Amino acid sequence: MSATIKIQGEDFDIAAELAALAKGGADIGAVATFTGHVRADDGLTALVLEHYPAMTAREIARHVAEAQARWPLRGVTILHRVGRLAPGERIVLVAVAASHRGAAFEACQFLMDYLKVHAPFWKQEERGGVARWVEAKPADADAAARWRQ
Amino acid sequence: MSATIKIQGEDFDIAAELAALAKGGADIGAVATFTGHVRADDGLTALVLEHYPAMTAREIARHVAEAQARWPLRGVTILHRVGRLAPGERIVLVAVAASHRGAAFEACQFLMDYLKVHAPFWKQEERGGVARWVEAKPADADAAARWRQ
Amino acid sequence: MNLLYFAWVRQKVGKSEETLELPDGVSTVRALAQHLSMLGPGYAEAFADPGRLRTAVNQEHATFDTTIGPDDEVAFFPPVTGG
Amino acid sequence: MNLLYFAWVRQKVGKSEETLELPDGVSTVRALAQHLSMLGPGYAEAFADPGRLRTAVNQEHATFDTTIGPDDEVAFFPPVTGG
Repeated sequence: MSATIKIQGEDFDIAAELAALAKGGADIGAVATFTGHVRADDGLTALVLEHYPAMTAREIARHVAEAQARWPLRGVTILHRVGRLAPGERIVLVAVAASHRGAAFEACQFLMDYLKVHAPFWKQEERGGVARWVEAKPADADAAARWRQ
Repeated sequence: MSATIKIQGEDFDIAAELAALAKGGADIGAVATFTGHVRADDGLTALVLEHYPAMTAREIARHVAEAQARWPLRGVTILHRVGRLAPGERIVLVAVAASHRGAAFEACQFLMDYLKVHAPFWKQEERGGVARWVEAKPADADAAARWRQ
Repeated sequence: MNLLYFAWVRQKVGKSEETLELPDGVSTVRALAQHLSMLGPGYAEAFADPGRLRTAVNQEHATFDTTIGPDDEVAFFPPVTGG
Repeated sequence: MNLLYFAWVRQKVGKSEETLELPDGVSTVRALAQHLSMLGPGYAEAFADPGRLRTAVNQEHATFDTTIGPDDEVAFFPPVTGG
């Protein structure tokens, strides 16, 4: 199985990423993807993301390995942006290729749920001149916990 | 909510479709997509899809309306190809935009499950000179039925 | 009425579409299928096992018990396999 | 040892990274956090409520009970909010 993990400031070319993922083999029948976008909630003007570089790629690779152990996957691409993002910009891409759609959908959700509560990224919201750190949501912890049941 | 439904022979530009979908509003935070690909199972050389044009768009629009009633969605794009497709080609795209990822993921799966058992498409597999109609899978009926529970 | 056939039903019947006067005494999809099964060997083969067939009346999924009239569009096909 | 701070922990401490000799008697993340909280007002504020902090030892999620040694990399940060 191919795994591509990238942390970058610049936006990504989703068509190119999916084309690379689909090259993973003739038995790919299903690709599930998720993209997260910056919402313009309550007059948000920018989102600034920082991360722990030495830990991020390791932590995501660990989640990919777990997804691979749980589902028969043909390829995974995870792209996460850092730095300053404007409303409407994409933050994250998770794409999972498999033979059948059940595995692709479930692994894609699993990886998003795990990213949300384990990957070392932190978001700061800016509204005009005011900056505020985003607080972790209990709902995200719940979403990740359901994969342990 | 925007809804785009296209039935076409030619391939689609997934980046352009997702860019159009993301224009649906500043409160889009999550886009879940699914693409189906032709697998080269057991030496398959082509997949030929036919459909019931007068019924297809109506039937899919009905599913989109049901998804919209069940989840707070910001936009749906469904693209389904017909005609002759080679292994590796894309068959279908379902993309769902919402504020939050739970709704986007669930509605995307719901729409795929419904397409599989309700949309009037029929697939014929070709292997060398031999053509065979694909049989409906009980697993697909089960996947659609779980949304009724 | 307008009749449509898809996939192997179309192949067995030998056509994708035809118009037909609603036969006397036919008021359900089931009765129509029985009538069609007597129109020739291709029809006989296509309609031999109604359990393998699905139907739509006026572009909506229907059952063999669905009532039909002279201006309806009725389609016969195997279970769908798209997506 | 190498210490890293992220998000508001970094802002309160006033730096993102520093090196420190493992203090005598400190063998867990909890003891290290207590030690750090006494290094100045920024540290005191950052480490005032350990319940709001998370930690990683050598780039892996850890708890305040995790044992640490002189060559470890220890990070302190609030609950993550990526994705």
